[in-house]
Amino acid sequence: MTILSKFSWLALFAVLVAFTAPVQNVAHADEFSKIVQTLNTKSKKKLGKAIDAVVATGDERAVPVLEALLEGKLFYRKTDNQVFITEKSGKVYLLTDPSTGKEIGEATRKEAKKIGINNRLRGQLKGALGGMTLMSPDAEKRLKAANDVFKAGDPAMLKILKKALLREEDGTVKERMNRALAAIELEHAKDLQIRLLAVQKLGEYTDPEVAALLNKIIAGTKDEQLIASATETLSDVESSLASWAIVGNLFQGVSLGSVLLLAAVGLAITFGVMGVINMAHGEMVMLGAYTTFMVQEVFRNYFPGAFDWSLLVALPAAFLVTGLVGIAIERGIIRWLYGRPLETLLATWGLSLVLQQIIRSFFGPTNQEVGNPSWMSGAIETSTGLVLTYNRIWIILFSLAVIALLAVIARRTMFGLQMRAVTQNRAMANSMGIRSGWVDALTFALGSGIAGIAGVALSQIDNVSPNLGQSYIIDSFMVVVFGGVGNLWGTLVGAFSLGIANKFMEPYAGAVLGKILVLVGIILFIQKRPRGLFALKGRAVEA
Amino acid sequence: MIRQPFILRILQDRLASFILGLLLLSAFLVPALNLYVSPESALHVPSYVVTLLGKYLTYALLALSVDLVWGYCGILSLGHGAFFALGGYAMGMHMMRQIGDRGVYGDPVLPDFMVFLDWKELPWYWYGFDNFGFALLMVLLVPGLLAFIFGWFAFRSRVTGVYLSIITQAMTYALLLAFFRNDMGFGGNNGLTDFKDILGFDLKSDGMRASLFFLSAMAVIFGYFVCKFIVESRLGRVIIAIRDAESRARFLGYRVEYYKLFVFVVSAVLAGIAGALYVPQVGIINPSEFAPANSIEIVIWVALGGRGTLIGPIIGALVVNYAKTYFTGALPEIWLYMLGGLFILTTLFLPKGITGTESIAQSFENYRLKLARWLRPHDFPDLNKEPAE
Amino acid sequence: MKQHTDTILYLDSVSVSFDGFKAINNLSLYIEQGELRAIIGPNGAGKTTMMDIITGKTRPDTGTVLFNGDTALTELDEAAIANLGIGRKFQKPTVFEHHTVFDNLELSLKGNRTPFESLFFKLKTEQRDRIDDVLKTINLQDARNQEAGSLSHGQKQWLEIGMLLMQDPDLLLVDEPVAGMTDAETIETARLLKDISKNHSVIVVEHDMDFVKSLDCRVNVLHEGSVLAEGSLDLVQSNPEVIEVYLGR
Amino acid sequence: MKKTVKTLLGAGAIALSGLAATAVQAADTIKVGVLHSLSGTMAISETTLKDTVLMMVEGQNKKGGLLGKKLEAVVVDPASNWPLFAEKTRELIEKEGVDVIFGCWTSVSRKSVLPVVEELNGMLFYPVQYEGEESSRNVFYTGAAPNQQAIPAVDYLLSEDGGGAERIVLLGTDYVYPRTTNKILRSYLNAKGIKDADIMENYTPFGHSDWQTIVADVKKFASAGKKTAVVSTINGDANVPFYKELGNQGIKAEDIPVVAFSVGEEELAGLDTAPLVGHLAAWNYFMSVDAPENEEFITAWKKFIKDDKRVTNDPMEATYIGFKMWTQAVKQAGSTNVDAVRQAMYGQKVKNLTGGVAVMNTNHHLSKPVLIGEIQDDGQFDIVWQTEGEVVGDAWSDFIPESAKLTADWTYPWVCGNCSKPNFEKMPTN
Repeated sequence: MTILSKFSWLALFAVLVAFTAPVQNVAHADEFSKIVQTLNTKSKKKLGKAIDAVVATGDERAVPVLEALLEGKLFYRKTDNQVFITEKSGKVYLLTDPSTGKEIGEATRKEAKKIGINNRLRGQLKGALGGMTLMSPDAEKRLKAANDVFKAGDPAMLKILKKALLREEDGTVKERMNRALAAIELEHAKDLQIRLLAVQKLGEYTDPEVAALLNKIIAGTKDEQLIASATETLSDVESSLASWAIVGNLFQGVSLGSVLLLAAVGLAITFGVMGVINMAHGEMVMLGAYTTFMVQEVFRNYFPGAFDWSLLVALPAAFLVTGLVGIAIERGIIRWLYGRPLETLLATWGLSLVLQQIIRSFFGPTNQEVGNPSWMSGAIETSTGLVLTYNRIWIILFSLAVIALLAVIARRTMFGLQMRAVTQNRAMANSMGIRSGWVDALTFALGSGIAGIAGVALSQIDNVSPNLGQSYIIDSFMVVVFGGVGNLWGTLVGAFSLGIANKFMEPYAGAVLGKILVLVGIILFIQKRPRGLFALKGRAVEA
Repeated sequence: MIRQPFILRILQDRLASFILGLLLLSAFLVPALNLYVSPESALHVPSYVVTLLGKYLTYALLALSVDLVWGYCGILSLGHGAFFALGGYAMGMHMMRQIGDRGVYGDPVLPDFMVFLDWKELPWYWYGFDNFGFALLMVLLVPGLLAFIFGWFAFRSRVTGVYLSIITQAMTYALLLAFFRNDMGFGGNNGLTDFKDILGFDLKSDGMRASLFFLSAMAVIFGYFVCKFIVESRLGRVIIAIRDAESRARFLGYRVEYYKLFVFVVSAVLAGIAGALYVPQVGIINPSEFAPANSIEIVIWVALGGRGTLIGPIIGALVVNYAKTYFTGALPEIWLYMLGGLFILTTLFLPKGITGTESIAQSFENYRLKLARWLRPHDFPDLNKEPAE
Repeated sequence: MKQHTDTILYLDSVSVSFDGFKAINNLSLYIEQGELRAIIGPNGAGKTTMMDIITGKTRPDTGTVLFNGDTALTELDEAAIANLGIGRKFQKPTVFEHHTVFDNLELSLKGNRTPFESLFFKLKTEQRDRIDDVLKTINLQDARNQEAGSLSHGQKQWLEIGMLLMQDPDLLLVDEPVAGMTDAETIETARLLKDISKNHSVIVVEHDMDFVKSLDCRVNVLHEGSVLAEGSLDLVQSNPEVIEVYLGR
Repeated sequence: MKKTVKTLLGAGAIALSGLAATAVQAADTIKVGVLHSLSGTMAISETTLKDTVLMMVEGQNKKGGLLGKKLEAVVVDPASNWPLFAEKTRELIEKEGVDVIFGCWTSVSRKSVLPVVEELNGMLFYPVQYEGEESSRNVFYTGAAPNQQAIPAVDYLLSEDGGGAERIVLLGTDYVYPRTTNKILRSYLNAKGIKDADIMENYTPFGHSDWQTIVADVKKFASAGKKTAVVSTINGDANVPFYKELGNQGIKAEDIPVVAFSVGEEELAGLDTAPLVGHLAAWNYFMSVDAPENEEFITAWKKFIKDDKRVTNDPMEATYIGFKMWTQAVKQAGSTNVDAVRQAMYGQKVKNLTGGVAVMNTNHHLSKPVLIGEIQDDGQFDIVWQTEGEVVGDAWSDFIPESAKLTADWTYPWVCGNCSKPNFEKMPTN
């Protein structure tokens, strides 16, 4: 942004501030507050009209009022039906006068009541606010405003939109404003040429909303020239959308794969490396998710400002908690059962029942709320209709980081060396001075700990309930076995190929049939390669 | 070494003969006490108990079938619930057709759930199930056929160990999802229910209950003898050989896959029979029977009772299910601790299951010797010793 | 294809590799009817893999394996090859541990191997006599009703050989039969094998030079998957290449 | 050794006596069976209802019990295992001798229990919204039938206030309730002039957790230029990941509103609802309703459960109404005899927690008001629409041809749950 433009924004801001100062608007204030009072109505129809009236005042104080209404912060007091903007503070609401912007006291939950809106009004409000914030100094707000104006499609916005466009410097915002302009022109202009031009302009934007608009125009007009032009543009937009949809599908597949990978990777250690058929693996994931919940509770109560960091604390916490539980399980139960892998199935199944019930006893059977930090909420929405949600992106990256870390531990550390030594030849490892008991315990702890941090990640996309683990255990075993037991690389490739296969099947076969096909696929695949994707070959197999 | 006659060999197994005797006795006694003793009497067995025991017995047969493949042939099937459920569905379909126009919509052919999903005609795979004989055939054939196809592929490809276990899980899981689908025409999640009668006998009558109990008890005894016959034959020794050293058996010229296939199919058929007896007694069959967790539970009954013995799984199924009934009623909030704890403690302290434990077996032995002396004080042969050649 | 009527086993330019590692490299080998042959070689020379190929456990990438002159073994699986008349003893003694010695031998009896047949199988008197004979041969009469799992290591080795005898194969493949045996047992085993070779063809894979010497037969030295030398033990042992392989590293 | 035998025999004797205990009815209490899963997949929803019944029982006992006797709750755990539901029902009625059962959540559990209560002439109160198409003499349905939830919700979506939807996506878990509801809705929508091309139907398995594709599909479907809305019959566990995906993919309520029939306060408790503000749910009860009865109920609940954050929901109100009606009917009948109480149930009135009065009809379904609420950022619902009066629960839907013919009425002259003509048509005329 140039210095000049910065200056011009500052100037505008100054004007706005000056304009909103109540002193200069005393005469105006009464009328405005009267109109604001009309917002207090039970009838949604009347409320809609009242909103229009508030907008029509052109008063800058209207923006905070309408925003409050949109966010559910506009209340009326039961005693005198006065309308207030409120802010929740503990158990009471702080009341602000909408016309003066001054705080004038507080009210309890019983004394004040929210002015409710519905989706139609919400759309109306957003459009109106869009028009009013098109010239906001904040580029992000202007971008949002431009999108809201596009959606509202209100011809009354045309004027202000054009004005805002002249002033706009930011490329992205300008593009969005142009899109909104073209949309309004296409829908409401009388002149055919303008409409045809608008179709062409919209053709540059390949997003589903444009497609929706074009569809609407095609259905709504009788003008053949317009229909032809819109249809042509639409097919362009749609074909481009279709090819982006494949990218989207791939992303979804990779994302599902990363979830499977996270769920399975701990099992790849306890089951794949140690040979323990660990039916309580899912419960380790669940414990990780509950640890996240606990950590977030602490943050909510003591450091609400740092909530975004809660997951970073939850990761080591979950690793520690599940790792310790893992050690306890290994020392208490599993070590007595080495060499009897099927009996570990029995014992760990019992254990999983007990762990679920413990959680149920302590936290209750209902879902616990685990929040998404702001950097994991929302999505990258490209202008091509492709939506990449942040939580999925983070989970993909996280799963890869986990597997990389594991690879490093297994190959580059002393512990990794000992771990491999013990699992390959226990007696030999013992005779070389490795305390195999401890290596077992730590290996199991590592697997459990990894399951725990997987729980942190899964808490971001799934229920946090005592049943969390159960829903992943079967998939985890499928992934490990499909990839080849004892092979981390196999687990990685297995998880992603199952995820992608599932997601590419889903649009054609539906979610249920898609999953069935994947399962049948696994069964057939195992016929072809009875030891999974990355099986060891040669003599070692028989051992 | 001379092999003793079959029946003598069974008597040789004290625990087994005790349990089987008990089973045979109750097969007659329980229905009699239910039907012919007045409800006021302390000896009366209420219908509730009759069906409950009947249900346990079908589970016992199911456990027995798992033990045949797992305990003797080393094939850990984590999908046996599927065969059980298929047998159950076959029986359920028959009873569904038997409802006829007594359903809520009064359609003479279509089951209620089809009417209400607006289906116009019966899907082809429902044909024939109105015939009891055909349904019985399907009870045997459908699980058997699935086991045959699945086993044919899996054993020929030499899928073994956990790989096999996991694909059996995948099989039952896939079937679970498939049967959940309403489009499949098996009643979706609700499954089949609202049964009225079999062969004209009202399912709710005490006589029918007692008969079903009797049949279940007989089925367990029958299943026991079938399994006993198999494992005592040379084929039984071959499958144990396969369990212990598969490649040795192969290099001796045994086609391991055929042997595995044989016991797998037999076992699936037994499981199917169990399912068919189960459904009329509980009154509902739905896809949750396919749930992978159910199949794992069956394995646990076997492990708890003692695998590789034929009587162990029967005891295991009865004990675990009785415990479940008791705990879910008496301690509804904490019964999972009890059950989970039971599984953990048994594995740690009774590694061979209940029947494998010396002291219990020993106490049964003492009990039997006392009984024997009392019955025939003079010439009761000590079957433990080899007869002199 | 040339007929080899007097060769019981014919391997011609057989190769197999695992993940790029050539376990068997262009191996050719001929065994005559009724011959006793010893195969020696350092660890990883491909001895066991060679046996795997002959018995159908491993499929070669290239090459021909013929049995009795005209039966291509590469097309068949283990059970079919065993039923053709090739018996194999593993390096690690493998017996059915939960069966008695008697049952182990009974299961190895030559005869029909289908499940149906074995379901209704009854032991005939002559078969019982045969088992008794073999029990005598392998010196395990006293252990007949013992569980095989409770036998000593050497006894298991003999039992496994006994099981091969029950199979009555034309060709026996014996992998390290005296590993872990006492000297007395070793001598006894050598005697046993020589005895067997009177009416069977036998291939013995072994490390123990003294034992091989006591067998007194033709010897092949395997190295890196192919035959390095062939001839009598003395001849082979004086071969400089063989010395290089055995002592040079 | 002897000791072992003795112990064994002793254990066996105890076991048998436990099994064989006959239906002995203690004279001094009235037994109330509670048949809700406390473990397994459904525990998440059903445990709350168990607690609700316990609270009601406690409350009634504080008021002096019923007919001069104390109430005694008999709780069992059917463990989300459908055949176990049947077994436990039998146990409750035959062995424990309960006079009434409050229980079940899923349709399949009810179907499993149905033959048993009918055979033993028990009485079951079923408190959850369901697909209808049933009326049993031994069951009282206090949850919503489709016409008390689905139809009004769709009416709202199509109305101007609801956004005037012209294209509808029917998303559901693949089981009977969504299938039937959607069947009814489709025929209702057709009647409203919405063509099949403008209706998309999609089913997912239970506990489906990966909603990326489906949410993307919905977006695509919505891009046809007509106002689109989603009707969700997605069940329990799958909802949280579904709404998380909705929020993250930026589907705003004013663009594509989602109205759900299985999402209540309890389901939202595990969720940050800020991105979901404006999405809808249709119920007969919302916790946020401003009524004195509701306030009293919420206070009592929080006190009973000793947790200030616990929420209340629709099935809890249904349990509340069912329980109150039952106590009133018992008082009126002067007995807990099932046949007597059943007769007394008809026309029984209980004040709704949301105001108005619920009435038990002779088809064993309630008349209740229908409310539509918008999700708020605090996990509560804001009521945006409600029916003028109470809607009569319809056992047999008018929108399924086979079912439209049927009538449920358990009083004279019908005395039938599924008849096309009365059982006693020819009334004595003189």
